[in-house]
Order: sequence, then structure tokens, then C-alpha cells
Amino acid sequence: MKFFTRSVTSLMLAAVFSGSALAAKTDITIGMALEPPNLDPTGGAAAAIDEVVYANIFEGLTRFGADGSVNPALASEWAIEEEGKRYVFTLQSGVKYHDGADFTAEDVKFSLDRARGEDSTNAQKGLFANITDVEVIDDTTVAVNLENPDGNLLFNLAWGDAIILDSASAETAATAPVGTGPFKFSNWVQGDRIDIERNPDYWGEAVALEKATFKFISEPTAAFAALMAGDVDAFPNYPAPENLPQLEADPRFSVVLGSTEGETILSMNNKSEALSDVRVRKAIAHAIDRQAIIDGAMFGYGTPIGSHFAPHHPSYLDLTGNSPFDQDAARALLKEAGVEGDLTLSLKLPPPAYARRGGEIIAAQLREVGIDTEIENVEWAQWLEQVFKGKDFDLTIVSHTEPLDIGIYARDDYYFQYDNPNFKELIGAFNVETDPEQRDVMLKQAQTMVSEDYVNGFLFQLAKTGVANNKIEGLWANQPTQANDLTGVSWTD
Amino acid sequence: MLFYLFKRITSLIATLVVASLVVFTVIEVVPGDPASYMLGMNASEDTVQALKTELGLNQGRIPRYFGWVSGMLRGDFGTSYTYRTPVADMVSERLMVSLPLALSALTLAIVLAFPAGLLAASRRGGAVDSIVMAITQLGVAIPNFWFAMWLVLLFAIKWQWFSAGGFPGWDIGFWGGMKALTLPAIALALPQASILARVLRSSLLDVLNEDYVRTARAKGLTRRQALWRHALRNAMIPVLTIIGLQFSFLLAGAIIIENVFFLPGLGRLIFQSIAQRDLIVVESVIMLLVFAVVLVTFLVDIAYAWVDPRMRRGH
Amino acid sequence: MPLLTLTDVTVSIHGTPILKNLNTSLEAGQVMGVIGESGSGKSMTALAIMGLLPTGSTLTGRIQFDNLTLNELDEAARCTVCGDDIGMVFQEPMTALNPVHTIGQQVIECIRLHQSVSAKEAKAMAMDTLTRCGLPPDQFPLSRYPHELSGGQRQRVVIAMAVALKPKLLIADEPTTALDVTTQAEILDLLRSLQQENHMALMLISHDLAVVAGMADHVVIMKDGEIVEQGPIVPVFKELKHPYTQSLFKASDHVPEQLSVSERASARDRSVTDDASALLEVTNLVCEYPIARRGWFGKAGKFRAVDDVSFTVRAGESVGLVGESGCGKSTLTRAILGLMSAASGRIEVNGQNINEGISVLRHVQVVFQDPYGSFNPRHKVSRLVAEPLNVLDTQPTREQRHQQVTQMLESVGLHASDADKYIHEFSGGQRQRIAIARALIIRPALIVLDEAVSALDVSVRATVLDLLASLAASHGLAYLFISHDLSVVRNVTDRVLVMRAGKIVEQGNTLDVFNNPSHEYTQKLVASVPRLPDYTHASVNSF
Amino acid sequence: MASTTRKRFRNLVPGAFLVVLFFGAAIVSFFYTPFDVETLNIKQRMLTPNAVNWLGTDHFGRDILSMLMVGARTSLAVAFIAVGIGLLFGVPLGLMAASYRGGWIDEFIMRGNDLVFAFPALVIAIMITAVFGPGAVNAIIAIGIFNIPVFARLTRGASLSLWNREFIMAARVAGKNSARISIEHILPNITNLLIVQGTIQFSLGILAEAGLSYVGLGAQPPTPSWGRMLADSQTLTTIAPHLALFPGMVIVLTVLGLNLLGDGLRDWLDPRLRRER
Repeated sequence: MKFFTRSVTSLMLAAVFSGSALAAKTDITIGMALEPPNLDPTGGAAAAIDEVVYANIFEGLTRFGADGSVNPALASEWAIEEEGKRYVFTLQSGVKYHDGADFTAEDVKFSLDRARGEDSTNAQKGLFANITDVEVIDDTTVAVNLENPDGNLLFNLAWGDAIILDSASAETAATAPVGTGPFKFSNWVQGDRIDIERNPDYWGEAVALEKATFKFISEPTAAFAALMAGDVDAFPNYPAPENLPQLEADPRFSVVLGSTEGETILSMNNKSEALSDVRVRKAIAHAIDRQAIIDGAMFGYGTPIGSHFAPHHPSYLDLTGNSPFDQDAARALLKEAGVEGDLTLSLKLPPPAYARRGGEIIAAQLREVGIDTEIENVEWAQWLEQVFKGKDFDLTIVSHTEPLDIGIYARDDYYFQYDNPNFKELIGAFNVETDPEQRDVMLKQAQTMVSEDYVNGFLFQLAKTGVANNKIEGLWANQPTQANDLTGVSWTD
Repeated sequence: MLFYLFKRITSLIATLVVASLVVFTVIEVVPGDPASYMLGMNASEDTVQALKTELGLNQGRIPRYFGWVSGMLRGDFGTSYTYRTPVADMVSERLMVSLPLALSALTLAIVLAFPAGLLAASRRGGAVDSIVMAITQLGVAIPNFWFAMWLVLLFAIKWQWFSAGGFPGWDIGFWGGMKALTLPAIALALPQASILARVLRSSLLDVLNEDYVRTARAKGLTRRQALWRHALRNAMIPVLTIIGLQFSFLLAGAIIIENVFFLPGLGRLIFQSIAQRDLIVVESVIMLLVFAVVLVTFLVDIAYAWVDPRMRRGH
Repeated sequence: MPLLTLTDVTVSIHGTPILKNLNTSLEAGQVMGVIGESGSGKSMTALAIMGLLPTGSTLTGRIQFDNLTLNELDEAARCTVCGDDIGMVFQEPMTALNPVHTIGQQVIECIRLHQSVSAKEAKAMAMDTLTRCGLPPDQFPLSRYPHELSGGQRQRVVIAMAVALKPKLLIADEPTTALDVTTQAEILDLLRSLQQENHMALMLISHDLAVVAGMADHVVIMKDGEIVEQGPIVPVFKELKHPYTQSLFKASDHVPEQLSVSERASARDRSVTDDASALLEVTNLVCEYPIARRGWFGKAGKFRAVDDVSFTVRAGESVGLVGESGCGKSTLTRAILGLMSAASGRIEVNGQNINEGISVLRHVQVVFQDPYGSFNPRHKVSRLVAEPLNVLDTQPTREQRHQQVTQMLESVGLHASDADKYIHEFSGGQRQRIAIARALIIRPALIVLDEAVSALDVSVRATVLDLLASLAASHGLAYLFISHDLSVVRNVTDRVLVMRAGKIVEQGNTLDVFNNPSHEYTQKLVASVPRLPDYTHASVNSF
Repeated sequence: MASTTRKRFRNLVPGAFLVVLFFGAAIVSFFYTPFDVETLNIKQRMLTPNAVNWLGTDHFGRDILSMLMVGARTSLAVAFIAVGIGLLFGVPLGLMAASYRGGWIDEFIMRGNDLVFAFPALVIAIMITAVFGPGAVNAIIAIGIFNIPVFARLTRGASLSLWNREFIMAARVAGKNSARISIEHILPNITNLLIVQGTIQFSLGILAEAGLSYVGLGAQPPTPSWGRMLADSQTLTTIAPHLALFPGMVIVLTVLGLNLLGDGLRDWLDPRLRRER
């Protein structure tokens, strides 16, 4: 009963030491809906990990800016050699980890090799698949050699999964992260909050905040109350759109609507019996009233999409016209496909509100055109097992939050099983293309192809509904990647 | 008495062993794989396998069972798959919330129930009795999470006397911690207090009909003296049983309330762990709760013997 | 002036009258016997005096004690009188003491409640009182809990609490009814000596004429909440003016007509000559109960409830089995009925072993003590009476069944129409008749009567005994009559077995055993039975 | 006597009234509801009570009164069947344990009971739904499992005291075996107790169903249930409190009704009280 006595004694200690921290304007408390399971972005997929550590504690060679651009970070500059098959990075010098260890080119090699190695547990191992080897040239120079020319490498290296760790502290990153960022980890009260504090020895521009706290509140009512009571200063991803009008009306807060990389789609199993028929998929697309879903599930927050592409991206094409809400068209298509009034589909819904609420609305909408659904609410673990890995589903709703991820439609055996050789060829060409104009054209082609094949029901782009105290500036409005970058955040008075 | 203790402890251990087998077996059939949960949608199969090996999930069932049990005996509950921290640390962390919450809810329930039950029993059939019975009847019927919703709406959002949820930790001070637990404790205590008050009342009424209470009254004790000196202690046996049950219930059964108030307690830990397929945590916490229930039952039995000398003989 | 005077005392509970216009009085130092059958209101009278009537009761009239009008006192004032000047002893010693307090605490509480003495003095007083009540502290320390004492010892504690402050009046409500006859004698002796030592007035409530007769100066006879007759004991008991008093007197020493002693003697002679018809034969019977293991190395012990018992019941014979509680007679009964298996020995009925299947039960049936507990309240009488037909090989038709039930009900003095009623519609005496009908329906040769009349009031008991006697004659039944009540056994059996601690210590012709007991224990038992003196020759002025 | 009669029905009548009301609503919902509960009308959402929608509309624009009527089916059916499971398995086990009192079968059954009791009920319910997936059927199983030991223990306890009664011995002397005595004599005499406990477990079942649905493990959409309505309304309490108010009140009133009915039945069926009062 070791832990038992320990908790009792610490309880008593807690009763003895009672003090309270003075709030100062160099503090900030950020609300987050989900608590990260651990703090190692290279060992888990949870978005919440990056939302705490990205750009705050850990840095990579490159990083995303607030507008989604790829900027230098630990690499101050780079050169592309051998027709795009070799990238030579020049590293920032004088960088130290939070524990005082020096940052060197060896660490870059270690981190990238670790991420792509045989026994890697990196969730985005695919990002590094093209790398053949990492070559340390000197302490501040490192070269990455590629199998094929890759226009995405700098983008890929900006992901949280590609941050640079010290070999000495990598193993304990899950609970005691040691990075090179402007903040260092100080405390984690599991189930409640994580505290980080300013890194005085930061190599770059010093940050304005002394301390920041990430407080985890998933319950929307509690989130609302926490904001109202001032327990939380900002909620960059406010979990309950239903409360936003109330918060907007409050002069203390500003509500910032931005975009995320989350394409929320009604995924269809393209190889299931009924849905392998494009007419049925098209019928479903016509049966869906996107605005009703955005209103009913997201209380009006969200942008309708017609393909798997973020509207804020420069290459975006509005393809919603391919699948307008048209119940008659839907019924006619179903009749044509010969499944009129006799189609029952399973609809598996993961936990987020967009899925659970949206699913109920979609079920009702499909019923109107004569498609019955069997709703099953599943936890994420089951969703991954049954839907993502097992492909045991007809329909599901999920938001794909990775940036520029239309490439998933080219993957073999991906859960919605699109499997179109033309599309695969297109993406293959896109990946080795480095000319921006060509890339733009290819992206537009890809969007159109996916849209016209009615691969999935494209619903809406998840809005980033941020709520923050009026006096805070520098928070990201949009969410090019999952992060709460606090480097530029400050209080106005 | 010693032999009695020995017998009780033997059956306690037997219960725990059987329970551990049941828990382990049930957990084995839970669908979902922690490794793929942790790695998300973009992970490749060999990454998942690598993580499974790292977590020890590729071992056979029997070695895993014995590893788990022998670990628990040494106080080592294993390492959480998702949090990557020792389960024992997490549990002790969560107990810091659940234990004070359960204790304060129980204390509150007792503090409310005893005067109410005593008052109702001593004024049987009177107005006070009717009022107490009506309130407790309602208290038993109200779902505690629904009651909690209104508490939040009024006290946290409207008046902002308390925070609507979350737990700041004890390092901000005892009262700061207690403040966060106040509303949940009230929400938990209301139905329990109602049940307790009703049990106490009916138990007292039963005892008040006993011959020895009449004997006491014939000695010249007033109704009230007889109630306090002779009835109360005898009426404690069913009340102790209920208190014991309530404590175990509050420790684990606060899941829903912990969800409403977003408290990092044991209940939420289980709930989250099941959702995340963090099976080692689920197993260990359930075993811990079973242990707590069995232990409380055992303590209640000892309390019986303290209350009633007839039980001291060892049956 | 009398110590206690009741004037026009009337009590009703929720509007139902319980006591009607009671008028009586008791002088200081005198003993008043209150006699009545169940429901006569005798206990309620005691509770009315103590102010312990159940809630919902209303009392009119006047209860005068010394110079206080008890029924007008408020609770606080009443509480200063009760326990101090008036003590009370209840019927049921097993439940009258608080199980969670020591006997010392309970006696001391009584003392300190009324007298401002130190804890030490109170303890000394309690020890003194308990010693006077036969519980010397060296054998019975104050730290004993009630469950560690026997029934008689507990009743001594109750008495000690009642007399600790030397009250002027002691009310004893059936103080010995729940006790064995030998204990009863001891408790009555104790009450008598305490009454005389302290010159207390004693109000002794009992259903047993003999108990009252041995104690009281003055008797009050109650029936249905009214006093039917009262006065000094000798004239009342001698003259028997009131018919109810007469009937009580008769019933209390009732000998069934059809089976007078002389007839039984001849019946016995018949059976003795006919040895072949041994109906029930019990040979070296041993019955044991497991007792829980005590301690680490303790063996799982066994309690030997019946220890090497042998006896025979012949056809048509009536055999009594007497003994005090715990002597093993209930276990023996169960074994004979095949309800528990014997550790060793044999029980044979008509030469067939009792455990050889249900057909043997055709020859033995039973009537139990409790007229309330021996019937399934959910079944109609027809079903209840017909139940033993189950042991027959061929089940009778519905028609036959109905016919047999009717016949049985009529033969025990009930009506055919009673078959459609439920058991709660019958009185205790009627229920015992139904129980007899049930036992008779398969025409057994032997009926075991397990305390079959013990729970009945004397007058009802007499009629049931008459019925049993006539049925024995008409059906040629043998009875095994198990009872703690020696006077009943004496009046209705041919032979008697005396049982103590699992063994039969004496057996023989009933009259021989009772008139001339040879075993020490039988002698004590017989001597303890309270007896009604013969008042026919008593002088009215003898007191 | 009039006053005592009134006292006897003091709990029974309002309890029966509430229970009949909600059961009635559930039954009526099969034939008639004011509005269709399957049709969403997002534009008409979260209306406060008005002349058309007496209790207002929910976050999808469905009529709350109609939802409550249809939801009653789920909530009552889950609790009812769960009690049925408890009775079906618990009573025979209890009867068996009592008829083999002191023997190893008794010991086995009672230790099994203790084992089930040792598990925190809600946690196991969550486990069950985690294994088999959430849904009304699994909620029934989860709640039902914990009803089994309740009824087994109650049956055993009540039967044990009956086994010592003389009428049971009379039945044994009439040559009846344990199983037959259990059915003919024991069962009819514990029916009252079982009915009373049944209503209590029923009300607890409704609370449990509400709790499970509240955390998303009960009935799945689009099936309405009271607990799910509460869960859906949880985030909306600040803007539309009536969404949480009505389902909650319906749960409270049903549970209250069942408890009153249980108390009332106890008073009414208890022959002791019948005789005395």
C-alpha cells in the first residue's frame, strides 16, 4: 500500500502548506478540452500533446507560422542539392536544452533516425519514409539525403512529430520533456493542468510570458464557467460552440473564428457492398444538408466543403456545387442503383460532438431519402480497431486534422478504400514535383477527382472557435497545425 | 476473536484472488488495442507492433496475469500504456481527489442524516417526521448528476461562488482544494443522506419497539433518554452496513459526478482508461476498488463487534 | 389509604376499547394477583399504571399512587416515579435487557437515574442488589453481557433493576411464563422473599391460577378488558361465585372425560399384553449438531442433543415426554419425524426405518405448538388439510380429496364450509383443530403432539385435550405427547419419559412417576410444579 | 378506522398514480405522440414551452413532450427487464441456497454473491458496455447482473426464516422435497417482499439507466431515452435550461412514484400491519 500512505501523507502536507499564487500579467492560463496522455510528440498521435509542447517546449528544424507557412526554427537556413534529393541544413548555434546540454547536429541525426528507425513508435513515421540517411557534416551542419526528390520535406519537418530531442533525455520525454524551446516544463497535475515557465536561456527572441498553464476542461459547462469566473484566460479551441454567442456578448472576451486543417467528412467504405456503387455515394452526398449539420451540430460554426481540402489553402477550389442538397436527386439515384427504400447502413460515431450530433442529423436526413442507418457510438479505441483498422463500417464521421492531407486518398488500403490508380499516380507525381505552379494545378486536380468520385460525404471545415480575454494578443487565429504557440503572446496592459 | 479475524482474512484473500481472475479475464476480451489507440490514424502496422512489444502486450496471457498479480503484491501496479507513468503514482494522485471527495460526501451525508433520522424517529407520525420523510423521498429519487447540473448552473455560473469543475490540487492549500470539492460533495451526499436518514429512522423505529426499550422506559427513562441511551446504539447495525456500502460506492461510483465536475478522480481515471484501452490501469484500479470494498466490509464487521457484544464471540 | 387505586380506568387504542371501567386497589405490602387469559387486558393494565401505553391510546379515569395521580403526570414527573417507587418486571427475559450494555451498566443506570450517588456508590448498590437477587458478583461480574446469561439469570437482572431502589410497588407481568418450571419456582421464591424483606406491594400478573394462588393475598380476575371478580383469595377461590372463575378453575386441572385415569389404566393393560404391536421403536438413538470450530486447533466439535435414547410407543398408547428447554426433546421430535438424521441408533415405525422414503410417514404425523406458524398463510384450509395425502402412492381424485377434508374437518368439530377459508380467519384453538385434522387425514397410527396445547389458553386447551382423547378412542391412535407442562402430561398420558440433557433419566407409568419419582431430577421437577391448594376446606378467615 | 385506511393508502395512491401515468405515456407513445420524434427541424430548435410544443423543443427541434413519451419506453423497459433478470436468476438461486442452507451449494452461491457485490457496479457496467458496445441491451445486462445478488440475498434471507417455521416442517412430514416446498410454500410467502424489492430495484434501475445514458453508455441514438435527453442537454443548460429540466423531472417523478408504490405495497401487503391497524 505504498501509494496509499503516500497519498495520505501528501494530503496532510497539502493541508499544512496553504498559500496562493499572486496573479501577474505575465501569467496566462490556457484552456484545453483534452489532456495529453503524455508529452512526447514523437511517441503518440494525440493532438493534445502538440497543443502543449509544440513551439513552446520542443522545436524542430522548421516550424509552422501562424499563417501555415513553413519557417526556419533550429535550422537557420538550408540548401537543396542534387535536384531535390539532398537538403543541407545550417543549425542555430549556441542552442542549449533546458537541462543545459548543448544542441548539436548529432541530435538532429539521432532524432530523425529514431523517428524513422525499425522500432520507431512515431505515429507519423510515413513523414520520414523518403529519407535514406542523415549525415552529420559538422556541429552545426547536417545533411538529409532522400530517395526521391521531395517537395514536402521542409513541410514534413515542421510537424510536431519531427521535433529534435537530446539523446540523453529522449526516453523520459513522455513525462519530463526537455527541449530547446522558449518555455520549459515545470509541473503536471494529472487530470487538471500542466505548468510551463519561461526558459531564461532561450536562444531566440525572449518571450513576454513568465509562466503559462494549460488547464484541461472537457466539460463544456465547466469550460464556460471557468471562462466566466476568470479561471481560464483563453480557450483557443473552445469545445462548446453553443455557448459562443453568450461569450461574444460579454465585453471581457473576444471570440476569434479561424480555420483549422480539420476536414470533417462522412467517410464511406468504398468497398462495402452498397457503397461501392458511385450512384449510392452520390445519392448520400445529395441527401445531406450541410448547413443543417453546421447549424445543428456546430451551432453555425464551420465552412461547407465539397472536397477534401481546406478553404483557406491557396489552391482551394469550391466544389460544393458537385453535391448540393437535393433529396429528389438522391432518391432518383438510389432508384437507379436499385436500392430504393431498402438500404440500411451502419454509422459509427466517435466521441466528438461534431460526430455524435452530426451523426444524428445525418441519420435523420438519410432517412428522409429512404436510407436507414444503425448508429453506434464508439470510443476512439474502438473506432481505430473497428473502423480504421478493421474497415468494419459503412459510414462514419471524422475530422481529418492533418494539414494538406489529401494524399491519404492515394494510400493503399486506407480505411475508406478509395483505391483509384489515377489518383495514386497524380499524388505520386505531386510528391516529387517542386515547381509551385505545377503543384497548385495538381492539387486542384486532386480535389476535383475526389469530389467527382463522391469518395466521401464532404461536410464542413471545422472552425477554430477561440475565446480569449480581450487583453491578450498574439494567439493564433487559425490552426495550421495543432499547437498553442505562446511565443508571441502577451497581455496588453 | 483472533481466529475469527483469521477466518475473515482468509475469505478476504480468496475473494481478491477470484476477483483478480475475473477482472483479468474480462479485460482480456475488451476489444481495442492500446497501441493503435496511442499511435492514431497515420501509424503503420510495424510501428504498432514495435509499441506493443515495448508495452509488453505481446506476451502470453498467463505470464501477464502472474506478472500483474505479483507486481501488485509488491506495490508495483505496472506502467500506464498511455500516460507512460507508474500506475501506482497515478492512482495515488487520483486518490488525493477521490478519497477526500468520498470522505467529505460521506461526512456530509452523516451530518445531515443523523439529526434528520433521529428527529423523525423521535417524533414519529408528527409534522417533522412527515417533512423529513418527504424530503428524503425526493432526495432518493433525484439523479445526483442532474442535481449537480443545477448546482453548477446556480453556484458556479450564476453566482460564481464555486468553480464549475476541475481540481486545482492540494498545493494551493487545503481550503482551495476543499472548495473545488464542495459542490461535488453536496451532489453526492444528498441521495446518500436521504438513504441514510431513512435507514436510521426505520432502524430506530424497529428498535424502539423492542422489549428492552420498554424496560428502559419502565426504569424511568424519558422517551428521549431511552432513544439516546438504548435505541441508538442498537439501531447502528443496519446503519453501519449502509455507511460501509456508501463509502465503497462513493469511492468508485462518483464516476458520473466526476464527469460533471471534471474532477481528476479514480472514477474518471477508469472511464478514460477504458476509452483509451489503457487496460493495465483499468485492471489495477478495479482491483483496488474491489480491495477497498472488501476491506470496508471487513471493517464494518469489526465495527459490528464493537457495537454489539454478541458479535464478539466470533460468528 | 391504599397504595394504588384504579378508578374507572378505561383505555382504548385507536378507538378500540381495551380496558373498561377498572376499579380496584392495592394496599402497601400486599400481593395482588391479576389473572386472565390472553387478551383479557391484564398486561395493558400494568402498562397503563406505568404510563407506557402504546401510541394512539387514550386513557380516562384515575390511577392514584400514594398521593400522585399517575395518569395526569407529565413525562418528566412520571419518570421520577417509575423505576424509583414503582418497579416493573416483564415476561420475556431474553429480550428485556439491552444486548449492548453490561448487566452492571443497566442496574447502575437505574440507580443513578433516580438517586444522586457517585458512580462508586451506585456500583456498590448494584452489586448488593444483584447479590440479593441471586447473582453474586464473584460469579456474575457486572461486566457480563445479557447474552452470556441464561433466561432465569436474565430475569434476575430484570428483577434487580426493578427492586434496586426498594420500590413501594413492584409490578410483575407474567414473570415466569417464559421460564422452565424449576426456574419458575426459584424466581417465584425470589419475588416472594424480596416482597417480604422490603415490605413491597406486588402486583403479580399471570394466566396461571396455581402461580397466583401460591403468592397472592388478593386476586383480580379479568376477562375481555373487564374485572369480572375480585377480592381476597380464599373466598374467591373457594366460593367460585362467578361462572368465569369457575370455568378457569375447572379448565386449569382438566382431565379429558373419555380417558379418565381408570380407563387409561385398563388401556395400558391392554397394550402391555400386546407386545407385538410396538408402533414406534427408538433404539440407542444419538443425534448431534456440529458446533463451529473455536480457536486455531479446535476440532469442529459436536453437540450431542440426544444421547443414547431408547423407548417404545405401542399402538393406542399415549406416552408423554417431559423435560425442560434444551433437554433435547425438540431434536428427538425432529428425528422421529425424519426431519433430521441420527448420528447412530435406529428409529422404526411399524418395523420400517424412518428414513426409508416417504411411505413411512403414512403412520406418523405431527401437531406443532404454534397455532399461527404451523400453516402456510397463503393456502386455503382445504389445501392445508389435504397436504399429507402427498405420501400416498396413488393420489386421490379431487372429489375424494374434498370428501376426506370435509370429513376430517367435521371430525375435529369444524364445518365443511371452513375448507374454503384462509387460516388467519381462525382462532388459536380452531387452528389446532385444523392441525389435528391435517395430521389425521392419512389415518396415521401415531401422532406426535409437539407442545400441541402449550400456546393455548386454559379453557381452549381443555377442549382440545377432550378432542384428542375422543379421537384416540375412536381412531385407535397412539400419541407421543411432548411437553414442558407436567400437569397436562400427568392428566393425559399412560406412560411418561423424563428427559434431561439428551438422556432419558426416568420412564414408567405416569401416575407412578409423578407420585413416586425415583430420579433426583424428576423429584425436583415434580416438586417445582405450582399447585392449586385445595380450597374446599379452607377457612375464609384464614388470612 | 377511516384514518388508518387513509394512512395505508397514503403512499400507495400517489405512487400508483405516477407509475400508471408514466407507463401510460410509454404505451400511448406507440400509437400517438404530438409530433414525430424522428424528424429533425433545426430551425425550430430550443424553443421554450409554448402552445404548440407544450414542453418546448430540443436542440434538434424535436418536441420534448413527444421525446419524453417515447423515451419512457426505453427507460422503463431497461429498468423493467433488468429487474426481470434479477428475479429470474436471483430468486431460484436464493431458494436453492436456503434449501441447502449450511451446505456447500449455499456457501458457493453466497460467496458468489459477495463477489459480485465486491465489484463497483457502475465500473462493471462501463466495462460491459466497453466489451459489448454501448446500447440498451447491454445496459439491461449491466444493471440486471447487479440485481441478481440483491434478489438472491433477499430470497435466501426470507426463505431461511421460513424454513424454520412449523408449516414447512409439516410439509416435510407430508413427504414433500425441498424443491417442491420451495415452490409451494416458500415462494408464495416471499412474493410480497419480492414485489416490494422489485419496485425499489425498478426505481434504482431507472436511475442507473439514466446514469449510463448520461455518460453515453445507455440507449443509442436515435432511440430517445430520458438519460440521453439529459446528456444531450448538458452542454446547453446555460442557454436552454428547460432541455435538462423536463427529462430530469420525469425521472424524479417516476422514481418517486415507484418508491412510494413500493412503500405503499409494503404497508398494504404486510399482514402484520393489516392485522394491527
